[in-house]
Amino acid sequence: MSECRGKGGVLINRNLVVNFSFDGRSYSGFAGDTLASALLANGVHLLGRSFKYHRPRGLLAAGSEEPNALVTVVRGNEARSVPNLRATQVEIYAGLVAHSQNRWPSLGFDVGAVNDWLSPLFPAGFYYKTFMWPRFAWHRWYEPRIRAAAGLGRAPGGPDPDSYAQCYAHCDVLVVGAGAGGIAAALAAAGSGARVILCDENGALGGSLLDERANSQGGSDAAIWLRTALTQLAALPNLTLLPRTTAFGYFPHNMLGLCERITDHLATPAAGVPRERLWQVRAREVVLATGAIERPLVFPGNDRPGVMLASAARTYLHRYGVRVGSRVVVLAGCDAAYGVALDLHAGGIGIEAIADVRTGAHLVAPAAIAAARAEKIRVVERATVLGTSGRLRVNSVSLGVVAADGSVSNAGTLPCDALLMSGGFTPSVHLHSQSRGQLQWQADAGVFVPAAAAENERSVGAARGLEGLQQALEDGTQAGLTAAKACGLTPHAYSARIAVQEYSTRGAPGALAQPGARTPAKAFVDWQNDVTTRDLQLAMREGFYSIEHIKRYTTTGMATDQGKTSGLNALAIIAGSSARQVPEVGLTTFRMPYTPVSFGILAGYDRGDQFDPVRRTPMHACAENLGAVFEDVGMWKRAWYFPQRGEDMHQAVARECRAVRTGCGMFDASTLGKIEVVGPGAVEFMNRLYVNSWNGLAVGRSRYGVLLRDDGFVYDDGVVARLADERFHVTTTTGGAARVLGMMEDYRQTEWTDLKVWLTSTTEQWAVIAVQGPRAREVIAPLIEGCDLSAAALPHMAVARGTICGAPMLLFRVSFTGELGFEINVPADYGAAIWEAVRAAGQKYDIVPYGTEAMHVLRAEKGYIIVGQETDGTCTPDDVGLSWAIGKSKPDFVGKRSLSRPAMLASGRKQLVGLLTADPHVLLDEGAQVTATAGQVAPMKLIGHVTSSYRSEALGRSIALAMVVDGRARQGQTLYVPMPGGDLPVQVTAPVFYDPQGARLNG
Amino acid sequence: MLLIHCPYCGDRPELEFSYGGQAHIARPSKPESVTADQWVEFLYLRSNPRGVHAERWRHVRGCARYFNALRDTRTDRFIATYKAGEAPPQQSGSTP
Amino acid sequence: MQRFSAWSLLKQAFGSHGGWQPQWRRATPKPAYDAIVVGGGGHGLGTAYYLAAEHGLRNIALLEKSWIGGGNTGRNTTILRSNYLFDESARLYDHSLKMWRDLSQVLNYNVMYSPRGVLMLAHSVHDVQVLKRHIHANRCNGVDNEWLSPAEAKAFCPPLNIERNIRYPVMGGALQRRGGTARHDAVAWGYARAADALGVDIIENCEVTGIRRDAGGAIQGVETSLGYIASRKVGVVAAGNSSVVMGMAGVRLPLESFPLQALVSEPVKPVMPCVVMSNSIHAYVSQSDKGELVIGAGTDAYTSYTQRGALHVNMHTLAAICELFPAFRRMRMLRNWGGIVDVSPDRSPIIAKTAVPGLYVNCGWGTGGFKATPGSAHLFAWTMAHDEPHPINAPFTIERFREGLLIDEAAAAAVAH
Amino acid sequence: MVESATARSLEFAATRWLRPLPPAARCIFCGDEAAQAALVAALGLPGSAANCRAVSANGRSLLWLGPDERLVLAPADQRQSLSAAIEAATASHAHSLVDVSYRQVALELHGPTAVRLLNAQCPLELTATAFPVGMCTRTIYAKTEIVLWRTALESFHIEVWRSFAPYLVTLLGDVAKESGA
Ligand SMILES: Cc1cc2nc3c(=O)[nH]c(=O)nc-3n(C[C@H](O)[C@H](O)[C@H](O)COP(=O)(O)OP(=O)(O)OC[C@H]3O[C@@H](n4cnc5c(N)ncnc54)[C@H](O)[C@@H]3O)c2cc1C
Ligand SMILES: NC(=O)c1ccc[n+]([C@@H]2O[C@H](COP(=O)([O-])OP(=O)(O)OC[C@H]3O[C@@H](n4cnc5c(N)ncnc54)[C@H](O)[C@@H]3O)[C@@H](O)[C@H]2O)c1
Ligand SMILES: Cc1cc2nc3c(=O)[nH]c(=O)nc-3n(C[C@H](O)[C@H](O)[C@H](O)COP(=O)(O)O)c2cc1C
Ligand SMILES: [Zn+2]
Repeated sequence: MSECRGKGGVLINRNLVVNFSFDGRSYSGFAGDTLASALLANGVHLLGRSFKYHRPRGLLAAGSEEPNALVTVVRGNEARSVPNLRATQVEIYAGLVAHSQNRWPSLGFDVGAVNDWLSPLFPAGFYYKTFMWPRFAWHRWYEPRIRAAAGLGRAPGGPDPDSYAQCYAHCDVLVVGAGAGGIAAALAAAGSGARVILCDENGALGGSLLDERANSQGGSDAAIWLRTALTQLAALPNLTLLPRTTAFGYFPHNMLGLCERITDHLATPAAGVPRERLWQVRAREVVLATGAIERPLVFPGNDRPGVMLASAARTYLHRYGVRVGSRVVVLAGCDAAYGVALDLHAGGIGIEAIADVRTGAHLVAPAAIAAARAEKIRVVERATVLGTSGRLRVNSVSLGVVAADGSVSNAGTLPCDALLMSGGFTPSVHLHSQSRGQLQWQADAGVFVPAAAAENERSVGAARGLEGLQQALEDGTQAGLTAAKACGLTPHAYSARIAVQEYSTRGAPGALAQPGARTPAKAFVDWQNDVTTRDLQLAMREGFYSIEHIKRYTTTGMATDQGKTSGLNALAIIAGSSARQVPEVGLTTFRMPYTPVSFGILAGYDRGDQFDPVRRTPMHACAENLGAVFEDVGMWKRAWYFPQRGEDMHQAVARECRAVRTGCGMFDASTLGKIEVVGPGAVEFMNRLYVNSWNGLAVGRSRYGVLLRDDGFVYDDGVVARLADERFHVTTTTGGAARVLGMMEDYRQTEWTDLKVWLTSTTEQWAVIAVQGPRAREVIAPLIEGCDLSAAALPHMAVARGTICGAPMLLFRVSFTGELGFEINVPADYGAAIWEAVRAAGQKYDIVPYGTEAMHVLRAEKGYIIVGQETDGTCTPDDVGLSWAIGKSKPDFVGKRSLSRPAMLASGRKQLVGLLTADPHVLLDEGAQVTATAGQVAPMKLIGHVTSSYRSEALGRSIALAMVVDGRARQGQTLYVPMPGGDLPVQVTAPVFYDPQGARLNG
Repeated sequence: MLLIHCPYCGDRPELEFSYGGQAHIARPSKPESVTADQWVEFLYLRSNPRGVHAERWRHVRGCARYFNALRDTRTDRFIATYKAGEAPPQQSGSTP
Repeated sequence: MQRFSAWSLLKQAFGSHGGWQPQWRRATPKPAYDAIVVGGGGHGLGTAYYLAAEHGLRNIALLEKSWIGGGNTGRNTTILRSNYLFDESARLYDHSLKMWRDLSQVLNYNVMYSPRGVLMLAHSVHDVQVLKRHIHANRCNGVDNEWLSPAEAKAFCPPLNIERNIRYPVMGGALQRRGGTARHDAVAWGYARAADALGVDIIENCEVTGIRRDAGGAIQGVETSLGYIASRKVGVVAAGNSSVVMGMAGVRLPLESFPLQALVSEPVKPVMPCVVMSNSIHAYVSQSDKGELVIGAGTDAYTSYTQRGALHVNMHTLAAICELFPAFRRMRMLRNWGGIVDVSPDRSPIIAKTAVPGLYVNCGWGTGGFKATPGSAHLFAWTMAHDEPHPINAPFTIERFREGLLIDEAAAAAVAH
Repeated sequence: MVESATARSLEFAATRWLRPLPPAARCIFCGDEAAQAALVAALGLPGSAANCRAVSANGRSLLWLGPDERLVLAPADQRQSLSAAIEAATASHAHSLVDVSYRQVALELHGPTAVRLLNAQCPLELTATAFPVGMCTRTIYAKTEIVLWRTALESFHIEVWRSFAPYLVTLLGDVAKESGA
């Protein structure tokens, strides 16, 4: 370690040396260092390259506001790399590997820096003006090159192996920021009995308290106070302390999002520990003690490595014992800069001069100047910067002096290896503003401060523009007590005192006075996005007036730091150049996140199989054992087909279909939605809801029901059984179960409150085994007791209770295959056992389990629709041939009125038909279109589309269902299905291909 | 995530609720006798105000009840929630 | 209008860019106009431009309550495509997609139309059916759209995860190669500049607060925050605020305004070569020219004008993104924002005359109208100029809801972006 | 065969803090106040359940789910008798009684980490004041609906639809693992 490491440093542990690497070179630092402080300690000032011009950049700041020093940290391999991390926030650990970004071949020599030479060609918005010729060149030539040049780091290179946690939390008072104000607020609130959460984005709590100069005893009063306060905090059972936790978003109704970084600072995180955790905190009251951010000054050459915020230099010195240079020039735009100069001076750093850039005499506190001069520090008043020099690190600054008339005279060039600047401090109002709290312009301080809050929230200390530690303590205390009181608690007196020497942090935002002549040197406003004063002025020259336009045209404030250091300066420059006041220019919107948060915490546990619940039926394992292939239907896994050794899907489905038509098949129908509709109003409820009439449905009988929405379109369907006078068992489609119940509840609770009827979902109560085929009765009969299965006693659509293998059973005589069929409903726990029992009983009839695909083929042969396949939300019952289901005499049902709208009755609607290809071997594509004539070219006149298409085993040929304009009247006609290889002629038929009389059903 | 006051269960997180659209739109009791314009109004026309909105919510992952709310769509602040069937509470003075 | 070109840029570079002129004037309202367009989004600005450029109107005002392009035009994920299902929609959106091709040249403003391909993923048998139906219909309508197997999808978009180990594995996708992205701001500014050059007054910070009608009910003019402005022709293109503005003329619309959010990641070097959309697990992602991943989330459940939405909606989207692109889990969100989308019952727009003589409305674009900007503006200008719809937008009336002639892309495709 | 099937409500290895609860008789009872009063009498409970509260006696519990909706829990061997008894006692009131014994399964989460494990994915405030012993409600845990009932300061009874149970148990396990519970 070099001479850059001085004495002191409250955060580092000099007994623990930590080795790490940056751009392939090894360095060492101390435990407690950030990557920034450790590199500075090693004399490394060049940390990155700028976005657009690839200019060499060093550290501007010491905290989360850092715009320049963005690095990629790689942990092990590319999958664990993270781009664009601020070196100021990366805590070093043994073996840390970091790389600079956006440079090639190296940070020191970057070819991209030619952009800087060509920069006159790349002013703000240049890309809107060029690259338009020839027409396709943008996408083919220019854009790829621009893209390759843009971007900062590289995206991680593989699936992230780490895990991310989430939690919800509630508290009385959430305090954001653990500086003086925040700690005082937390102590006061928690001391009053409030449940408090205190978070700070840094690993070390204390905020500005950590930046105070040590007194002769080796500690500062602030540090002593902090130590006691932290001990008190730790002892409070009702306080949760969250270091390394950024409050990144303020959401409605006092919910805040916090991002806790758990392992990134550790050399070897314990296995299984999540990398980060998302906290969603609902707080009764919020205290924002987020402090203030120092503003840079805008002058030519202000982006060289070594040009730094004054407070950052102080932070590096006091927290890490790191000297940012040995010959320092301080540009003072506020009194606090004197404090920094004096601190550095006391720390043994040579101060070449303090150049006070303020030109209004009343702005400068004589005491500050006197203090500096007492230490023999040269003070240049009414100074300005004419330029700087130094390629990879600043080596001199040329100063000027501004005369009363505004003219600038040269005041010489000072050699320096660090140029510190302070334009004053901007309160961190981000979260307050995100919550939609108002802001107020404080003209004398030149900053926006929080005004009326929109939530139960208040800002304290530097975050609301207060100066001074003691003020922050008192303000925080007061806020903590007020918040506790607002939670209904009795505030418990609390007071804190620290005496320190402080200087005013008030400054005036904006650019430094510039000499009249144009200099080629750029004065940066937004470091990361390479936005200069001239860019802002160009935007205004081009008529961009609104701050929102200027932001977007120049990209100022749009980089990963979101303008933390640049925002107010940009505003001031815009105001100055357009003869407006800053509040007239106005602010752009503060949005979450305060600092970037990883996608991982927001995705959390929704990962892999747990991305969504996997719903399995009670017979899932049985199907798995039989080798089923499953398909996703909603959240359910449904057995799709059951391939036997060597079979493909087509062969398996053909075999399954054959079995059902000739012998017997069994099918897991458990996923169908089931709703029990019970109560004296049940019949009337069903009458009002479904198109069908339910009055005549006897107990023990079922009926196919059709449900519309009030707009008249088919919404769902299913078999409905009447189990008792006042009890219906309604089935729905698998995907429709939840939304049908929701719709029913809507009508029940809000429209038909006159009906005494209640709805209960029983989807999961029952396991349902469909046994279908000519031998179905023979298969199940031996297992069943207590009910007569004969066609006479249990005809098609009859329902009976009984037992099967001793288990209670609800038996439906229904068929979705066109064969003799039963659906055995048993309580879910029995499902697997009964499935196996049926299968065993069916062995002698060669029973075959079939899946959803065979079910689809079988029902299509019969012309039964599937809601969502034949229908798409634009079909009336008549369109799909279901007019017969409508209870004609009913005065009303949901959707009835809409069916009489003109377009619903007009001819030209698509209707359900069957299609047979001229060549029986040709299988139409589902979704293929239909035309009336052959040989059309696009755009064709389309008159329909194929909704279902299968190879029918029973018919020995392909079949299809289609929705065709006026289809029923076209039966017998030849239509065409235009395919890329030519038109396929098809014949229109009725949609029922198999057993149109339904004789088999009634077997 | 909004915090919504269910008239039956108290303050609950938005995740437990489903939104039910504009409140106080009665389904015509005799739909067959309403005009096309009245029917299209019932089906589709919504006040969609920038300001106070009377709307329905269902505490579907809670007590499962529909209830009504007055919410200011400019701020997402709830002014009141009340049970289905009740009249919206009188708002004092001008809208916030 | 000053020509933009590499040459003019070079020339200006020598003059330190001191010679650039305002891209559009800061106009103040005149007492009366031949036509007024309300709403300075892409659709409104485009309407004003085509009214001037193609229909010879010169005395036109465009009124924007805030700053032009600050509505959904400035908030969207910029996905352009035209592979819609129904013939009416396909014609409408393809009309627009064709116009995107030379919009930069027409406007002399680089709108960065980048036909990088839009890949829509299928995750279930049902998704496959739906997408294939689109592909067939599109082909017959002359709209390109092709099926990719999972492996082909992976080849087209290398970071895509096609492993079987995710909850809803990718079963393939529909690719429209002409689909892609464009620079949202440039669209607004390019139209503004071109319209301004034709004499259109673009008046910002001018909120329409009332609509005046004469005794016969016809449009007389509009009240604004800058005073009354007379005009016999008023076209309202106010997106999320359409209900509010049309309500001033007593016209009720079948619309609800919902928050829709988007977010960007920190910029990185190129990783996403195309646009990927997954309607069934709610993920929309592309990479901008600057390097951010631009990600669209879902709408919030409730109506709102706050231009923000809930965190959990973004969480849901990012979970989906992280499953499809597991390497992005360590990427970081840089900024999130919300827009107000005007959603119609069938998710299709309304571009039409109204019952009020002289009043026209263009709305209901919901979550997917950016892609339609040039086409919609072009057709709406036609409708305003001729006082009757162009054949392409003739089906997109308000009356279709009464008649039951819905163009239900929502029912057919779940979501439309 | 059938007997062993009935016992198989929820299968996972119990841990220090999570155990499957045995099968139970469950039904959903809906009806107005008078019907609810009759129900309470039929169950032999000391009183009816207030909003978001459960009452228990003699191994039977009545959980308030909504103003007119209750969940009745009883030992599994009462499956038949319970329904019959309720139907008999409430016959004169309009009501709905639906057996849901098999629709859902139950588990118990207990111990000092229970609240933390729940709050990982359940957005409710679960302090003893906000969610006291005896409180019950439908709510969510990540993407599944649950009925959450605090039976003791550090013990929660959770009802979940059976097909969602593996998701819930896996998730609770993942959460526990990461927090070292
Ligand atoms: C997050 C998000 C993502 C999206 N993603 C896509 C996408 O990927 N692809 C796609 O095609 N579409 C997308 N969209 C939709 C698309 O952005 C919009 O459909 C489209 O931009 C609408 O353009 P517009 O010009 O009609 O509306 P806007 O741009 O919203 O313009 C309307 C203007 O009217 C002004 N206005 C309102 N009221 C008044 C008044 N009283 N007086 C004067 N002016 C008024 C508003 O200030 C606004 O500027 C997305 C939308 C959002 C919010
Ligand atoms: N008034 C000013 O302009 C000004 C400027 C600089 C320093 N100060 C000094 O600051 C002290 C005031 O103390 P204070 O408590 O108000 O501020 P502080 O700067 O001491 O503390 C603020 C803390 O909040 C943290 N923080 C900020 N945003 C956060 C977020 N979103 N999430 C989590 N943590 C976040 C910061 O890391 C910091 O630790 C006094 O010593 C005062 O002299 C004042
Ligand atoms: C396609 C697209 C890309 C964007 N990229 C960025 C970006 O790189 N940085 C940024 O700060 N904001 C970016 N934004 C967001 C804008 O800053 C802003 O949030 C958005 O236009 C909405 O405006 P508002 O946040 O001011 O309400 C982008 C927006 C869009 C639509
Ligand atoms: Zn409730």
